[in-house]
Amino acid sequence: MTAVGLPGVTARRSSLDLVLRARELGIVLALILLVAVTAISNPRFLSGQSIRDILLGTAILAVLAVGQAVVVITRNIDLSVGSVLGLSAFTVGTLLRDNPGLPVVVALLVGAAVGGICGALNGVLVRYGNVPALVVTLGTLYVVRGITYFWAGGQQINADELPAGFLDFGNATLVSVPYLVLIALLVLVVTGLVLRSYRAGRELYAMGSSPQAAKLAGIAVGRRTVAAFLVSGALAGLAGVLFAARFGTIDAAAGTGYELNVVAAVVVGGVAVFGGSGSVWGAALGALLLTTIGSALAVLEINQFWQQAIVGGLILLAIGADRLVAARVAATLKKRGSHVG
Amino acid sequence: GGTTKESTAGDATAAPSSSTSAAADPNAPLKEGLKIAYLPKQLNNPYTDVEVGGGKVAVGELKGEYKLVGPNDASASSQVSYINTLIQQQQDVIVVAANDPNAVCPSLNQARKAGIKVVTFDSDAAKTCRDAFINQATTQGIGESLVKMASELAGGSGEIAVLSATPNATNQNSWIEVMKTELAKPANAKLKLVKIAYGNDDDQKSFTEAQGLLQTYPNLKVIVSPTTVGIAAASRYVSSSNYKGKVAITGLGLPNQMRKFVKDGTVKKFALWNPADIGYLAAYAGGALASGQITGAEGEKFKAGKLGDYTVGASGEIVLGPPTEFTAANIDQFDF
Amino acid sequence: MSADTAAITDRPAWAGRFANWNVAIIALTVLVLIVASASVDNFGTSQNFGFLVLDLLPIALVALPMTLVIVTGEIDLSVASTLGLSSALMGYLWNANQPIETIIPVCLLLGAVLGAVNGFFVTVLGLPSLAVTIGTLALYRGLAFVVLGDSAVADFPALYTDWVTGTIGGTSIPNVLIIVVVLAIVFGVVLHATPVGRAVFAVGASEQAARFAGVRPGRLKFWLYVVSGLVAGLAGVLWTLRYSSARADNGAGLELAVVAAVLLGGVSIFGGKGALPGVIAGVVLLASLQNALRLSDVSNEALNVVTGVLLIASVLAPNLANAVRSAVQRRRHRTESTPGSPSRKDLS
Amino acid sequence: MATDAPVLRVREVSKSFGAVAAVQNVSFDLYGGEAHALVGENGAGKSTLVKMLAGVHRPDSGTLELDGAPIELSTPADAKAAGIAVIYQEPTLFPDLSVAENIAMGRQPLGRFKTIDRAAMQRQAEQLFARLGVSIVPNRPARGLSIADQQLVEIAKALSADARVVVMDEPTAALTGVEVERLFAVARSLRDDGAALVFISHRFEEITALCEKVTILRDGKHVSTDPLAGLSVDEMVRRMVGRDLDALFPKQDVAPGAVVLSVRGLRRDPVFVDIDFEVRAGEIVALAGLVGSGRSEVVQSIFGVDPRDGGTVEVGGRKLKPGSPRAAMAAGVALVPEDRRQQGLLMELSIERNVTLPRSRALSQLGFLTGSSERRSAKEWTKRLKTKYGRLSDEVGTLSGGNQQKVVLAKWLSMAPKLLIVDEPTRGIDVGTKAEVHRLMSSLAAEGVAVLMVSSELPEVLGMADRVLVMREGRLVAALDRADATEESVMFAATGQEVTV
Ligand SMILES: Nc1ncnc2c1ncn2[C@@H]1O[C@H](COP(=O)(O)OP(=O)(O)OP(=O)(O)O)[C@@H](O)[C@H]1O
Ligand SMILES: Nc1ncnc2c1ncn2[C@@H]1O[C@H](COP(=O)(O)OP(=O)(O)OP(=O)(O)O)[C@@H](O)[C@H]1O
Ligand SMILES: [Mg+2]
Ligand SMILES: [Mg+2]
Repeated sequence: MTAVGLPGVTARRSSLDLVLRARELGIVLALILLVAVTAISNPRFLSGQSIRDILLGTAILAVLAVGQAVVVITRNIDLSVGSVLGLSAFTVGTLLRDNPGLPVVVALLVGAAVGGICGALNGVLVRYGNVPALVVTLGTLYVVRGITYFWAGGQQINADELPAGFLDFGNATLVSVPYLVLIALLVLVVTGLVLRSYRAGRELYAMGSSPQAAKLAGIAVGRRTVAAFLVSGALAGLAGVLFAARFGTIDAAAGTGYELNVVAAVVVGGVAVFGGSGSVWGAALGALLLTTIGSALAVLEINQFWQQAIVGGLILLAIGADRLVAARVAATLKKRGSHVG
Repeated sequence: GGTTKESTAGDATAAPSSSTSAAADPNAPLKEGLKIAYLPKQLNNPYTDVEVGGGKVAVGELKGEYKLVGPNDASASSQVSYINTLIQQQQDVIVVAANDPNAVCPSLNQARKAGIKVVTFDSDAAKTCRDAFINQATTQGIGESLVKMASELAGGSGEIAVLSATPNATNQNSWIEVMKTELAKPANAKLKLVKIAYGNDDDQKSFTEAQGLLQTYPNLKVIVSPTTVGIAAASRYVSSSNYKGKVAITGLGLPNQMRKFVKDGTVKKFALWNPADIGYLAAYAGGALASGQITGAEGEKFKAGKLGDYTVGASGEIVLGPPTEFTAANIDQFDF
Repeated sequence: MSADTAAITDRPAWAGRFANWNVAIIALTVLVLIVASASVDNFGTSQNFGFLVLDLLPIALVALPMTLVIVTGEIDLSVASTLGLSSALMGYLWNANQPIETIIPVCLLLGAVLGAVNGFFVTVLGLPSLAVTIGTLALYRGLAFVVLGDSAVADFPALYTDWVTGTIGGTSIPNVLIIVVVLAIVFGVVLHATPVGRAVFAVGASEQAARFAGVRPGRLKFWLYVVSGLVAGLAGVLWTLRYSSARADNGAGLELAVVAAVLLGGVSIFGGKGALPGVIAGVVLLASLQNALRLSDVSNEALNVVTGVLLIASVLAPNLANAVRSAVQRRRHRTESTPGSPSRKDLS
Repeated sequence: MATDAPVLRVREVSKSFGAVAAVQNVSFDLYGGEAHALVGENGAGKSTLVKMLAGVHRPDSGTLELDGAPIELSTPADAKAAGIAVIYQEPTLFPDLSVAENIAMGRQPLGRFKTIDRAAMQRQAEQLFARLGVSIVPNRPARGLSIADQQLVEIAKALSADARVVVMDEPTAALTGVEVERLFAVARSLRDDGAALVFISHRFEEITALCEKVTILRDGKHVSTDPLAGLSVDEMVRRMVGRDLDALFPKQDVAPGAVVLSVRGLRRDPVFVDIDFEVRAGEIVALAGLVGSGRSEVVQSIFGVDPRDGGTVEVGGRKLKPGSPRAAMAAGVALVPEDRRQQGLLMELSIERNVTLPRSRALSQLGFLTGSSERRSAKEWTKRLKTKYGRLSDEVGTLSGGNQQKVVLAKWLSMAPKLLIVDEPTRGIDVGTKAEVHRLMSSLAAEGVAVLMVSSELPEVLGMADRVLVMREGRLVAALDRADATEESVMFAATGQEVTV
């Protein structure tokens, strides 16, 4: 467990703050290094199209990672996000196929609502059923996927069945930034702000840091837990819509196995798996790093067979580096041990 | 010392487990009420659905009992569990597309020992553990036709790349082998195969791989994707990127999935056999086996409903016929 | 994260509750077996019993060390990838014409080494095991593809493959059942009736307090990971022989099934609580339900839903029963003393 | 000074946990401007009563009245809203959050758009610490704070609430004289501003120093509520335990034997350095000093749970392997750690498992444990220490604080150690048990066990020790014989300056 995102930065910059700063800096540095190496070996990696592709890929993962980070900060976990994404994508796909005139905004809302319902269910089971989050969401991972299969069967919704407006939304840009990326940024900024500067956000950290103390401090633990899962679910639902818009082909298997990617992104981004620390910025950076790794490996012509192994190795590297930073923070704290004066 | 691959090489081939030694009776009546079960690689896959859809029609014509089972994860181990279940349920015919030619073998042989006829389709199991194999087209034929289409689209010269399914997909790999031999011929000397990428038959992975190919090989002229998932993903990527019009896509695809891209000009031509016919033929082959009309030996003949007469080829292979090429001109005549 | 949950809860001792649950899951398993035998055609046949055992073999094997790992409060998600890498190496070496008698120990050793790598990251570097084993899940599976690539290696010697798929003498008891039973007894005894087992529970309940009592949590966990890897390696060998096919993707996704079975068996994901008989029952319960449903032509997707619901219900049910019990108790209290005071939800 | 009408009335409240009736029909009134003590043996129900005032537990029966109107406290938030602030017996901080945020949680000062005003939050914490006279950096995380500092943050938290009723459940257990004095000064000013205080402690001198009234509990039942003025300590003790007590510090004189523990040049950066001392068989040596002077770190390093950077530790003439509690245990060393929740006990495991854990190897037959030998041993030792529990299979976490401490003692005494190290052995345990523990330490020493005791309680140090070693800022600054050790001499060595006690 590590201490991150210390609030209350004072005017004077202490060595501690610098070390802490270095932590998200580490991911950024890794990212820069990766991009540089790749770009040197193949300059087209930095072409507009390529960057756009990476950003689009990141957008979906980042939205999921932000939601996951919110849950992980409360010392829980949501493994059902991949399945929820699938259900939402298929729901929205079917809806749009049958009602081609539907505005994109409605699609986004429907997706988020579908996800939100799943998330709330997770939250209620965790909180009021007293069942550990890992168990609940492992269960709903199976259940939600099963429901999607039941409903979808072998159906596949193809790009030509979806309204052109929706598919355009998946590719169109606003001042050359794709809408998907804008949505992800919006989600990121809003969530980041709430977590950092609002009481509700700080209470999530408190709950993750010590569930017991949170109860005694009069925090509405139940409501907050359900809310955290609801956010994670809703964002997974939203990601489902983005997924549908981006890929155009949706079947019951959409998003299978995503949960591990998302958890990996969050962990690489420095959110402690035992709650209480980390930030959504880190999680989003983790998502960007993982997506870039995927693209870079393809561009670097690294043997297909090595790719997964390298991703695994990099995850270990990232959390190892994170540990190092944490150890330095701990050392700093020890030196500043307080005394009664 | 010890048991090595070489030391056992002898007995592996020396174990023909053909349980059907009875002679074929071409005039035996087709039995009614046969229980015919389909076990595709994976359920809920559009291509598979079309295949088994054809099977269902044929089983209806045969007045048999149709059943469809299968895993969601395209793994051999889950298929084995299903084969075991089918044995318990005492089916008459199992029509299976093997996820691994060897892994399903012991179970299939157990099924055959229990008197169940085994027909493979789409993707063969080892020859020793099935009675017949419905081959959609000869491997040679598909490989050649892929190279032919690529050559036409590239104008006879330039870089081409392959976007395949999983690295260990039996079909795709054998077609790619044929492609390589074809490309080695002098006629195709100017075509250069720069890369074989794998999209794992996963829509998204294929999409990302297509991206990677185009970034890495700026001079790429054609992407050949011998899998329906891959060709659709690649077409979708190209049609929405600024590579549209510069890079051609071809390969094996489903007309319904590809219609949009053929219409918008991303794809000029691609090929496929009619998957429904594969399932259809498999049912008739199974019926013929279960009724004793054929045993799976070379040269035996049987009738396959609307598809006409078929002859069993070498080592139990039954070839459906040549693939169809789809272009803007004819695509609207097909609905699958 | 477990130590601070006890003090202010109103629940009665977990120990008692837990013992009940262990009995309950075993009873439920027996019930399912009886009902399925009676109502599902062909479920009770000896051949089907053999199939059932073969199907649950890898999950049962891997679940044994996983139980110990989870009781210490950690987790090992890399087991399925270890299984895959072990299988891939087996194929590679077989292709390289090595004798199978050498290959099998090498694969077991590989499993132990992979487990040791996990153990190193978790205990020496002190990284969270969930994160580490998600990393090695990707790493080991990737290496499996590096080793064996796209090929599948078949034709392993019939002597071995037949033994794995075969049955004992004239009975219909699969040979491999011997391995599972022996290992289950070994793990059960170690966990429940040796000082090592006491230490496993202690570490799960509070690592620091365990250290103050002379337990070496790092060492203990390290060796548990080694054992977990070793058993996963063994499962890889048996898997390969059972399907007579060595492939890099063997066993993909098995980790979730194993974790599900262990949790279903009543082991607390937070560590410190659990029992092996319950886990075995959990494995058997899941496998026989799947088998029975498949025989009843229930589709695969229903299996998913059933697995998920069962998993949640397994923890939810005792909690609910408990809540009801204490609510009844409270009501009795209230009506005895101050009638008419409004009832509210208690904080716990 | 006290208000005429009670602020809070506790009327006939009861609370049971399963079969344990923790509190039965207890009533008392709290007045503004008055400090009210709650005393009773371990497990008498004090903390349970506190938790009912805090909204953590709901009474099974009985009512609470605030300003004459019945009030229902179903959650801690309700209690907060009603103006009741609580310092719990066990610190309840958020380790990942900053100290300032810990204090302000739920009441953070807001700035624009309802965002949290961090600067104001920080200032608030600084002011509170200034009032308490401590220097804790407000923007450091709570993780890593010593128990005493944690306790101080808890106190700051309660102060910041501006509450009408302030409940303090053993707030001084981890504090030494200086901090206790500061706390009392603050508490008195709160009281004089009209707040009603509830104060729990097992130290009678504290109670008489601060409180006006006292409510005595025994076995969950109300015994009496009286003004403190007319009540002697002996009478209070009698009412608490229902009988007269033996002497508190029954020190037997023992001729010291051979050297059991010998520490040479022990060093751990940056916590302590140059630690040299010996403990002989039959001797009780106390390690005194202020909170944070490094005493616990020294004994933990000796036992091996903490590493050391230099020096040697010999037990019975054999050098101990550094960093190995197991080696220390094999050499006959036992350590009763200071923090029983984190270090001493496995809260979710049974009493039985806790007591026998260090000896599971010894209790096994051919390496196997059947459970019966463990049960026998656990039963014997919990009985010897008069531990109050339901069943041996109950979770240790459900015991009262003092009874938990007894389980820790049982766990280590059952080892029959040659060298017994106890770190704050009587923290949070009642007078009766304290006498019991002291008698036990004394008789162990008489049997030839070497005892090393870390204690922040001067009377205990002076009453029990043959020799007193004093630490200041990580160094041994004085070694005083029993004859020379007085409150003044020890405090002088500990603080490096003259103090008036
Ligand atoms: N959550 C709980 N579950 C079961 N029993 C409990 C629980 N909390 C307290 N008890 C029991 O209630 C009784 C009173 O405990 P309480 O903590 O109130 O004692 P206390 O007076 O504060 O003692 P101490 O001085 O040791 O802190 C004890 O017998 C204890 O074991
Ligand atoms: N977990 C920790 N992390 C960082 N510093 C610590 C930690 N524990 C103790 N310290 C610091 O180490 C020094 C010695 O603390 P220690 O707890 O040994 O003191 P002590 O004399 O035993 O006092 P106490 O009465 O609290 O037991 C103090 O400066 C304290 O702040
Ligand atoms: Mg108490
Ligand atoms: Mg101390």
